[in-house]
Amino acid sequence: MLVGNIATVVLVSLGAVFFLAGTVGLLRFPDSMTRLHALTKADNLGLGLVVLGLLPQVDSVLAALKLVAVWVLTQLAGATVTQLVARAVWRGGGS
Amino acid sequence: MIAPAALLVLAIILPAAGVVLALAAGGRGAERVAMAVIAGGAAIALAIAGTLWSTGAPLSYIIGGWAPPLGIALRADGLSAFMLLTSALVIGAIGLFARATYVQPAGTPERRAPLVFWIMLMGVWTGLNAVWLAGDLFSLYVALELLTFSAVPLVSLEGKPETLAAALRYMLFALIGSILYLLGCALLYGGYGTLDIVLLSRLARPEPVVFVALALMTAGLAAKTALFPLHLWLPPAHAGAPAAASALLSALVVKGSFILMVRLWFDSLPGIAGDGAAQFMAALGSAAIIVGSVLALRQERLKLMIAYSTVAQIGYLFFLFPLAGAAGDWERLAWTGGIMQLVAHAVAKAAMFMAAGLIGEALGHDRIAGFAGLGRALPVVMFAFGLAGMSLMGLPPSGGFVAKAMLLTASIGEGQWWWAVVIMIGGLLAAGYMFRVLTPALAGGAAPVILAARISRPRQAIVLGLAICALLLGLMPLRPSALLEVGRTTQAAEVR
Amino acid sequence: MTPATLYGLCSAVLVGAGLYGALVNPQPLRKILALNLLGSGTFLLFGVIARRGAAAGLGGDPVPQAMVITGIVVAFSATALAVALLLRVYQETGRTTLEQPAPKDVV
Amino acid sequence: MSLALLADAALVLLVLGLAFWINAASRAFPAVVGYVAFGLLLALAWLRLSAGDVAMTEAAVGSGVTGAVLIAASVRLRSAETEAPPPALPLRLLALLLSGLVTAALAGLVLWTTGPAPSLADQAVQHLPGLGMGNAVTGVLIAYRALDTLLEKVVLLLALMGIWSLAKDRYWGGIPGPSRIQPTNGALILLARLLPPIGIVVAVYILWVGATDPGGAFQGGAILAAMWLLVMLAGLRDAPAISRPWVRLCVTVGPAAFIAVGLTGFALPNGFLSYPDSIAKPLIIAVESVLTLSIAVILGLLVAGPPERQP
Repeated sequence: MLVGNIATVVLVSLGAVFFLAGTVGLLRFPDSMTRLHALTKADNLGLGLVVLGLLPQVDSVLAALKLVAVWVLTQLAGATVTQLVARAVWRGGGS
Repeated sequence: MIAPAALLVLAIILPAAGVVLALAAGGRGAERVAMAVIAGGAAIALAIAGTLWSTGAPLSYIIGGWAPPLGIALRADGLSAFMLLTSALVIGAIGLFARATYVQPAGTPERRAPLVFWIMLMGVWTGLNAVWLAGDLFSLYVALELLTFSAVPLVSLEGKPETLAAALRYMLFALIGSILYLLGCALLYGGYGTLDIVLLSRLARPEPVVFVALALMTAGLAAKTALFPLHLWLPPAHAGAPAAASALLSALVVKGSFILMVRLWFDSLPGIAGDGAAQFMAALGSAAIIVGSVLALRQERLKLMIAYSTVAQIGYLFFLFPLAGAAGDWERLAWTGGIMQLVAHAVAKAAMFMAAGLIGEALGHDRIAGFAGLGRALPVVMFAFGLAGMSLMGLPPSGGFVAKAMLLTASIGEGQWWWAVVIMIGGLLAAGYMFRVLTPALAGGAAPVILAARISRPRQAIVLGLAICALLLGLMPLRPSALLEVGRTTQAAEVR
Repeated sequence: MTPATLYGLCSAVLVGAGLYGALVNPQPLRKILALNLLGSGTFLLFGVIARRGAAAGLGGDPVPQAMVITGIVVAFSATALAVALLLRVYQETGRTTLEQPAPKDVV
Repeated sequence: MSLALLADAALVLLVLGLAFWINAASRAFPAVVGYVAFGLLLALAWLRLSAGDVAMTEAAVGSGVTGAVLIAASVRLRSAETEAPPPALPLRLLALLLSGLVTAALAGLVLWTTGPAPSLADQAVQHLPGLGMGNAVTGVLIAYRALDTLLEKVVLLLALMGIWSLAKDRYWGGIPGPSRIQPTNGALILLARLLPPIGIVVAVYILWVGATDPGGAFQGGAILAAMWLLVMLAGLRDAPAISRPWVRLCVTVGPAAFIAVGLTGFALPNGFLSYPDSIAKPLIIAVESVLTLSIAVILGLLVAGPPERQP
């Protein structure tokens, strides 16, 4: 149990750091493309670490699978939205 | 044999099913479905009113067996019966009138305007019947939205830039109105754990949560009813819509939110608003009468004049609040008078907008300045227009006369003579704007009027028939209506 | 202070912000956005009331929650219709604002 | 102040900050993007209020599909966006006063009324076993207040019809939206092929689980609609012409089935919109499945807009 709890604290905290970095990037980077880059890279990794960190805390295989599914689906959805935003920026010449 | 109470369900579900079926069928099917719904809907309205008349007791139906507060009850009292009959009559006339305009010729690709018109006509009817019958404030919110969603596309049906802008403005006003109403629903539910009208009337006490809720809901509904000074959206929307749609909007749609206001003040939260608030509502109504009539006098175009006249005629309805609040004899007279004003205006205004539509079609324009001699070229239409106008002016014998006479008598009887003064000034102003149209039309011009298009006799007959109905309402005796009283006192005892 | 009270205050401020934006902002698209804020605030008030009515092992009263679901759907339909109208007005006039229509143009 | 309340306070501040920013942003596009984020944060707030069903609906419909409509509109209007003058100062002050009053009144009521509110939770739960349901919200939507749900479906149909009515006459029956000349975007096409099967599974799961847990016809329908929109955005499929019989069938079959099942209730003791005890659950699931299909197609078409091209 103790090892699991320590792993959770470490991994979730690490994930939070990536989220923070991604958000700082979103706010500080100069244009849409670099902002997207910062956001998606950091958030995918951040969420992955959070999910990994939460795995020791679940009490059934189904719940663990759901957590992993959340991460996979977020990856796919994030990638899709990023493509769409990037395309809109490319075409619209927006900021 | 259907149980009488089940008719309440059918009154709402029949036009709703019509919307679904017409969309599924498309093309020519839409008009056929609408005609069937009009026939069925009229029969249902007659059956409900007949049952109430013969038994003298209100009807109620518990949906799915789930009694309020958990479920929803439909209820029909005398007011519901009046409104069901009025909407069936007006929608029937509009439907028959519109058959010439919204045609889908056989063997041609589906056309936009006919399909939209027939579906929205049934959408409006679903919303109206739900407003007349629903016994739950949240269901009434959904009913209001049904009205908005079917009324807005009717405004922009012709797709001209001005009417699109008018429709958008109407939509925005209506949305603010419905959200404010919904906000009040949230507060009432938080206070009493139910939105059922009858249960609320027993639970609600004069306390802050009710005051705030009533204020928000009244403001929202006033915006939807186009009560002065929230009337700005109405004239461009009602004047810009095609004639059949204008008739529907002016005659019935604005009455939906008004009846909801009446349900709130009289049925669901009775005695909560003080006399000051009631006087304030009537004062806004008075301002609407004066401002609306003066603006109607100044319009160059017939349809805009009629639309401003709607703003004015809506004003009279708000005399209900100070005059019909208590339970005395004068109050009962005011109650009948106020509702009669609503019914008479609905019938007369529908006839008037359709007459204006025929005039516009025949002349190719609707500039009042070009009406000289129109009485000779379009005698039936101008006659119908004049008859409907009598009701707006309040001349005997007409529905408008009966309504205004009752309101006038009640206001003097209750010692609130100032409203009587407004009613009389309003009548004079209405006479002013009506004769501005009628005088040149009947006097005749130097040259005979050249009509751009011929108007078929049946359509003229429909308009005349509706105008005669407005006149026949004037045969009603000048005393409180027994049918309208059904359920007013007993409603609180009826819920299971 | 309970969480429900906190979110209740949040809903009050949202309603105010939405109402102000809907009344003051001249651009219809922004009015539509503000109306959505107003609607969100209203729904949140339902949610707070539902939360305060938690009973029978539920975290909240399901009746107002169900009303919110209906409300969100209606609000979305309204947004879609209003936006479509706005886009059509723009197609026809090239403008994204609603000037007071000159009444004489209306036939 | 507990840690959880602190987190709530932070969430509330974020929500309010975004709301003010949405009002104040100088251009529409960023404001709309802000609104999507606002909706997602609000979904979190709904979870904090123990309203999982609402949270899902808010995320999917309030933020997601609404966001799609608003973003598309702001992009189309971007080039024409002009600086319109705000109303005169006295009007602004009046509006400020009005909205301030409403906020103060609501805040006062929230603070003054403490303690448990009246609730129908007990009654709602008590009757669930008879319906074979475990999720009280679904019970309210499909049984206790089914009339509202039914009328709301008619509202959706009318909204769709209203949007279609904005087509120009020559495009009636045509294809919604402006024509898309698609630059081939390999990644997007790959995703649009990969995600829908997963999305359909998730949507069916959410519909099914709605009987006992948060979820239901609307949330499932919204996910299906999102998948369809993704396929259209990637250019794999064009939007269908609105004159297609299958389109008309799909949008009407759900409401029609709901009305039909409601009417068969007249043959039962409890009348319109009641379900027979023995088969209540399968019947409800069947109605909800058909409704999910209709909702998905209607939502997708509401986003797609009026026809702007010939078929």
